[in-house]
Amino acid sequence: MNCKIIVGVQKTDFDLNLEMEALKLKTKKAGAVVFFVGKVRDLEDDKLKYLEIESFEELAKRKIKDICDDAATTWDLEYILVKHRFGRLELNDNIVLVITSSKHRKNAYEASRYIMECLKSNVPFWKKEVANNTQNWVENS
Amino acid sequence: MNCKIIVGVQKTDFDLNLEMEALKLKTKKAGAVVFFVGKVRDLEDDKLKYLEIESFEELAKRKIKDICDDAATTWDLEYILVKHRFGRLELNDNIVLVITSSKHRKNAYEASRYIMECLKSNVPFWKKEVANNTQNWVENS
Amino acid sequence: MGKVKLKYFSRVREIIGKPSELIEVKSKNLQDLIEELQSMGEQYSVLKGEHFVVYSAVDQNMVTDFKASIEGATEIAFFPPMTGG
Amino acid sequence: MGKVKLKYFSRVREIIGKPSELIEVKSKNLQDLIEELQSMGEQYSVLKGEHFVVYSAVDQNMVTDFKASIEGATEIAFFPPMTGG
Repeated sequence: MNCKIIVGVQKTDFDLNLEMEALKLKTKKAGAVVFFVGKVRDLEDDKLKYLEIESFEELAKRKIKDICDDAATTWDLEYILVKHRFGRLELNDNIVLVITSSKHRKNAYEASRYIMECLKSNVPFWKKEVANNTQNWVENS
Repeated sequence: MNCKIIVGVQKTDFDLNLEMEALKLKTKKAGAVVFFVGKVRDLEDDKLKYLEIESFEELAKRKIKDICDDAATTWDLEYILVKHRFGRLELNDNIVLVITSSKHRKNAYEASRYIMECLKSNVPFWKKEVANNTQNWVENS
Repeated sequence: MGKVKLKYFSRVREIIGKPSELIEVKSKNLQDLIEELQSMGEQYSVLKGEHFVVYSAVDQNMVTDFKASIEGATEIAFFPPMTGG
Repeated sequence: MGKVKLKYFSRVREIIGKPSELIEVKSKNLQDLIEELQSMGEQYSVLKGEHFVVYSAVDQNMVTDFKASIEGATEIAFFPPMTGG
């Protein structure tokens, strides 16, 4: 297993171009790169004011690292990056970035989906949607 | 179906940050964005000098548009962008960018994979790998 | 046992009314600890997980068996189901 | 029929030795056209698809039936399996 793994739990936003440049320095044999970006979306029937993400930072970092290690063992990957934000985020702000890179695209896609599934329910972040008339903690999806 | 579709067949490179900004103007209700980037990778047993991509431009554009229309009918998507480059590309240069965005991530992932499958064999591009000691037209993968 | 830092997140934090506290713990497992806390105030009954599932992490390891020992622990966290991504 | 623009791509282009040409076509379908071209030079036999599959697009519509009419066409392209993405 020769997969570079990068994990971040942070307030700051991502720069997709910079992440791509950093990746390219490490993945000359990889032809496929999958980026997943989760972003703040508007509600169906109310107007979102903002999203508040609470995190248990140290544990979140460790859990994400474990998930990446699992993925790197399961699929033939060259590079995994997971950065998850917390704090107050506005409509359309980025929440999470998952990058997976592999020689062939199948592995990058499958690993990306796996990591996202795990992030949804196994990593200590909690989202609260604050809208015009409502305010509620998001349930799992 | 209310999916924005953007297609490009071009020599120039992509700017991931700019594409993300453009997408956000159109997808306030979408929480998931999947970017697939195909890039020039090095060969296993020879040193790649460059990749030459030939295209039948007008037909390629039409075929890509058809594929995007199919995807937009099959999955609930807010946004599809496909940009495919041609001409001489160096190691690690971007070849293709596919962006799909949806309310929930499943649709974005599945549509991205479908579009990539179609691009591999149904759109008139041809890749030639020019290496130190070899030179050959890529076979389908 | 000595002083333990208790951490609460999300709905658990809101109900208990603080993000963390340092307390002198007598109990030797989580189940007993929850009883012990409840004697300090009714708000701690949220930890019993009757309204929504409550998870715990002892020194940053997720614990599923609430009867497992917490002796020597320095940090115990309680939180509802996670909703990241 | 009148003048038709023929286009060749990738290996087909390399074997025929040019990317395109404008020629006076007498044939009424692709099969006949390939015979007609072959009489102009042996390199055109690549179009028969014996070494690798050759696809054709008539006025930018992919054609699978090489006996279908090409009357009125203004552009006919020939190319090997596509390898995009």
